[in-house]
Amino acid sequence: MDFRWDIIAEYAPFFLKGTLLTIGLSVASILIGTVLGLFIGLGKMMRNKLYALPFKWYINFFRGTPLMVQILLVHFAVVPSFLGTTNAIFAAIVALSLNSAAYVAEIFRAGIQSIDRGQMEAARSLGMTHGQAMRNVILPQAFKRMIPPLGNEFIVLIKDSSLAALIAAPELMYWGRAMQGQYMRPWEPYLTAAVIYLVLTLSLSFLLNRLERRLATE
Amino acid sequence: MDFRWDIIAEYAPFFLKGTLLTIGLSVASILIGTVLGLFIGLGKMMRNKLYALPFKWYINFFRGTPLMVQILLVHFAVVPSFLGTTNAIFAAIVALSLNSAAYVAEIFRAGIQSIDRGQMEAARSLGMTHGQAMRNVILPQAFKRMIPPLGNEFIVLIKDSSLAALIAAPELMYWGRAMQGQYMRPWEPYLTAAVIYLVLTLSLSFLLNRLERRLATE
Amino acid sequence: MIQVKNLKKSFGINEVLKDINVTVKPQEVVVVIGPSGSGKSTFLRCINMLETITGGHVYVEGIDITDKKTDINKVRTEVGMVFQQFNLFPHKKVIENIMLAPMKVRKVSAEVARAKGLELLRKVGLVDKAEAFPDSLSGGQKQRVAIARALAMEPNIMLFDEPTSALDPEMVGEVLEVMKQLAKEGMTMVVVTHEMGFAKEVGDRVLFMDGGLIVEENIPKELFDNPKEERTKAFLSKVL
Amino acid sequence: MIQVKNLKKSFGINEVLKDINVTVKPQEVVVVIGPSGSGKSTFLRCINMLETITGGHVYVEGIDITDKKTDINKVRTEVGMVFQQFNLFPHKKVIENIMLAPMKVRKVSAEVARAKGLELLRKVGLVDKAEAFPDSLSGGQKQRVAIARALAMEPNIMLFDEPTSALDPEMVGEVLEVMKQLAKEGMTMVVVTHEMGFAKEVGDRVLFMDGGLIVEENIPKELFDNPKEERTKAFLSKVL
Amino acid sequence: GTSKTNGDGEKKTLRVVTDAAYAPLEYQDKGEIVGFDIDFIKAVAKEAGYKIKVEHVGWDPIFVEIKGKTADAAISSITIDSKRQQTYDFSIPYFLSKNEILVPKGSSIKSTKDLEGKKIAVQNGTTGQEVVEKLFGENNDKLKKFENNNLAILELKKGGVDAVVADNTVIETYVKNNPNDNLDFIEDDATFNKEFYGILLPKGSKLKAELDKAVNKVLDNGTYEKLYEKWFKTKPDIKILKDQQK
Ligand SMILES: Nc1ncnc2c1ncn2[C@@H]1O[C@H](COP(=O)(O)OP(=O)(O)OP(=O)(O)O)[C@@H](O)[C@H]1O
Ligand SMILES: Nc1ncnc2c1ncn2[C@@H]1O[C@H](COP(=O)(O)OP(=O)(O)OP(=O)(O)O)[C@@H](O)[C@H]1O
Ligand SMILES: [Mg+2]
Ligand SMILES: [Mg+2]
Repeated sequence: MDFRWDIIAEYAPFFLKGTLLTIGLSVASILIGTVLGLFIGLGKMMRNKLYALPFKWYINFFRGTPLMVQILLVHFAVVPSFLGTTNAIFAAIVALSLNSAAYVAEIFRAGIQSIDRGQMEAARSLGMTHGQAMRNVILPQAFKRMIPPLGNEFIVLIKDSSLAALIAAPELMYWGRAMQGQYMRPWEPYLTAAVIYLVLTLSLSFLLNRLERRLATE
Repeated sequence: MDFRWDIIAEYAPFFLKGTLLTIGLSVASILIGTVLGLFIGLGKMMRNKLYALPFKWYINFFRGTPLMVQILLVHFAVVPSFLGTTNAIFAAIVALSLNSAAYVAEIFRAGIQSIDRGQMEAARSLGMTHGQAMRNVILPQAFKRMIPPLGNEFIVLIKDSSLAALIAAPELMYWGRAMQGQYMRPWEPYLTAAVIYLVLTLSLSFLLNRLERRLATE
Repeated sequence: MIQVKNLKKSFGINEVLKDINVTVKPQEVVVVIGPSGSGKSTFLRCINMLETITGGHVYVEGIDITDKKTDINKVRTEVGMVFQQFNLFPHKKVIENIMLAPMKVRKVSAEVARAKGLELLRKVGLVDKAEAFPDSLSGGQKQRVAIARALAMEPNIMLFDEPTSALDPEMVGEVLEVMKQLAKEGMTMVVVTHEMGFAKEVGDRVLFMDGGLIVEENIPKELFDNPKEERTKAFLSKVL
Repeated sequence: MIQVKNLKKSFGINEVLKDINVTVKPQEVVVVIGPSGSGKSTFLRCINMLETITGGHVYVEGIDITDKKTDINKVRTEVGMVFQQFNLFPHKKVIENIMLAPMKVRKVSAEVARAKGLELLRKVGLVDKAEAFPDSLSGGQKQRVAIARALAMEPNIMLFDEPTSALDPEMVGEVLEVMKQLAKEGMTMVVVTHEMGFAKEVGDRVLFMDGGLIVEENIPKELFDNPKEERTKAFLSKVL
Repeated sequence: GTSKTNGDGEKKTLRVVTDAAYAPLEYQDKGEIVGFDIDFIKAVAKEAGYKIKVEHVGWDPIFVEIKGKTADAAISSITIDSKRQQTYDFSIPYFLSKNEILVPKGSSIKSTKDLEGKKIAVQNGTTGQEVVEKLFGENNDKLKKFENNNLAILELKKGGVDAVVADNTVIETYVKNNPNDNLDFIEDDATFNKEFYGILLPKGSKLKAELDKAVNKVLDNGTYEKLYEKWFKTKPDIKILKDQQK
């Protein structure tokens, strides 16, 4: 097979630009998604089942439908009915943040539930209120346990952000498809994109492993 | 907002056909992916690091790159160089199976590693070989623990199979996009698709929960 | 000090405490023994409202803690609790473990809380571990810190739930020593334990629980040497 | 029966066993005591090759198990092991737990294995639990099944690693009873335990380990009543 | 809106949106939006005295933006049809187009009739799709709708379909630029109606009069012909465009 390195070299600057946007989209979405996810997680953990219901269905919806549907809905239906116009990058960040918030909410809940019951009991038996115990005892420990799964969610977001290509947000995958459109060759653009994604995700998971080991020995 | 139920009714037969293909794709892929994943998981666990390396990189590649890249590569590059022609459904099954095999391999490994070390030691101390202990003691327990995460992977596959729309495999998402292309309206097709996906994934996770509870009380 | 009247506790349909009546006088040390599952832990946890009581009343220093109007957090500061699993806060240093509740609940200043904390650590023989994290301590050391932490709230009553059964045998002694010292100083204590030596030496009274009931109670010597009930005899023959 | 010569074992740079020399004669019951982390478990595990030995030799019935040519699975059938955590196979019924190894390793038929298994269950007093799953048993019952399972391979030597320390106190007795019975029948046994009563009653010899060395060994009465080494004294004063 | 007027009465900058995935009319050459349509709209804007800024937003967003008046105009090979005219305004036609069939050289397909029973790829939501569905039934089994023509053509190249139906310019340009692919195009004026592209404008846009005048100027003064030859290497049929205005 003839593999045309020259066209990859030619597209290199665009892949670079796309990679930066991919990183930008993922970083923005993990940040917004984390903040939003904490609220939704808290909402789902409310004792009143009725109040908790909307949060439960939020999580069900975003975890139970394909991200592709979510991105298309947000881009073509939701964002236009608010802004009156479409905006691919904005829509991508909104959709990815909303989606990751659902996963973060579950990470948060799992983090809190992973803390031994004895911790809450010890704090309460010392006279602390539920809120004081949460703030001073449970949450600090839960947050530490959330770091690895949050890192994992970040990796997932890097990959998922490729769907933003469908709404013409010029991230990595978009340029891969643009290159394919120009040269009508599948191997070069898609393999190049794959390799860049692989470098991004593997570097991140390497960093996460180191961080986890640090946290474990602390 | 005017919501046109009539066009949903018009597309209902196509959504039905698409849903069936979505289910078919997911079932085929989870089955092939599980079998393949067991082998790859075993491969990665080989003591000889050199032999294990290709399996490790298989997993890295399929977990570290977006499924969109994998589907496009398989459909436009890999399958044609074997079959000499494209075949969307075949390519979708191949890509989804290869992808899920990587995740199943990790589920398999985690399942084995979750079994208490004492089980292997007890078996060995009774004089069983490593192989006998694996077959009679470790694997039966590991398989039981694999059922919930495998079910989860099945749910993920249902959602991921929506990417097959990009290569014109006429599954659920494909018909959503076809409907959108015909009427240039975003809400009706995408919401309909989202609801169907939600019904599929929630029913499955309901069944899985029951199965898990059954297994737990056994 | 503590008055338990017709205490009942069920988990679902499982009635774990059937009808408990106990009075603990000030400065008294009451030891609770009994087979696994007999409800010893549940009994202690009810005194501290870690379980919601199904029936009956518990009075702590005259206050009915089953009354909805009672500020349970206030009562809890009067009652210290020590758990089998220590339940130290792993993300905080030893001294911070002790300072946390006084600062948050009693709004004591950090300096005062630290001074008090160091004093208590001296008492349990661990002042040199003040800046260590719990994970670096042995089981016996952890339990002593847990005792110091409970004492920091200056409770009038201390509850101990099998404080030594998660410990390696050579560490049991150091924890019992601290508890004996406390008893000597006049602390009111309710102790669930299998350490019969401790019960004999320190206990004013022993309760034998079985099946959610207090089957027999007596001074330690009498109960161990002349058990009246068949069930007590059977249990003691296995354990002693 | 067992001869341990200059046994050394390191985990990385951590030398856990420094130079162990022991001989266990047929029908002898050797009790190993010592503080946590002294290497007692590691010592037992080396005899059964659950740990790869770093230096020295271990002979089981004259065979050097450190020799690469030795079929270690063969040797292991001669040596039964009982763990603190029981390690029953949770997916198999009690009787299947016992039948598995004879059938797979000795290729015994299912009928023969079952008959043998029921006989052993009768011996440990659990024949009515044959068709139960391990999860439904109490700790004491689990440990008795584990002993029966080890006996099913008809070993000449039995190793016990703190067989009663994960048990509630009232269940300790029933397990020790089975072990006493075994000793009476002439089984060669090495037992790591903190049950001094058992050591005194059944032990032919007690080894006191500390810091990866056998610090002192003697008949139980002598070692407990007249320890020679300071470290032994310090340990016993805490434990007894 | 996004357009702005300078204080000294200078004409404002128009925001023009497009879907730059339709070579050679509008596409991205390594990031830059180029094509016949782009050159043409620049020439028209110059005649009308506007500055323009062209932005790639994708196909569906074009309609959202114009409807919401967040863009001033769109040029993206948009066919003038009566359904669209209910919601939008169009400039006078500036381009003649018709669908064509792309097949491998030596294919047995010689006309639309031969497409019967053959596998066909189209771009989802295009007039090419409409024609094929009108001939062989809506959503028939042999029809594969792709997200864009690039994927449809790649599918043909890799043997997954027997033909692609798309606009003549796209197909002819592809055949010319990729002689090694051994593809051929088939015209069938009997079945494929003439289509005319227009500049898409918001309903009631005041720009329409100005732009129509400018389009005519560009058609008349030779600029159109020059651009057409630059991009398609043949002469345009300006008369048919002019006739359409009547
Ligand atoms: N949170 C709970 N939910 C349901 N049942 C419970 C709960 N806590 C305890 N129980 C049940 O209540 C009974 C008494 O338990 P408890 O822990 O009080 O016994 P115990 O005497 O402390 O035993 P041990 O010596 O094992 O600690 C047991 O049958 C136990 O299974
Ligand atoms: N797999 C292992 N890897 C590394 N270090 C180990 C391992 N197993 C044991 N050790 C270390 O070896 C030392 C001796 O452990 P061992 O379990 O033999 O002690 P022990 O006398 O049985 O103590 P205990 O009474 O707590 O069971 C300890 O310091 C322990 O941390
Ligand atoms: Mg208890
Ligand atoms: Mg040990």
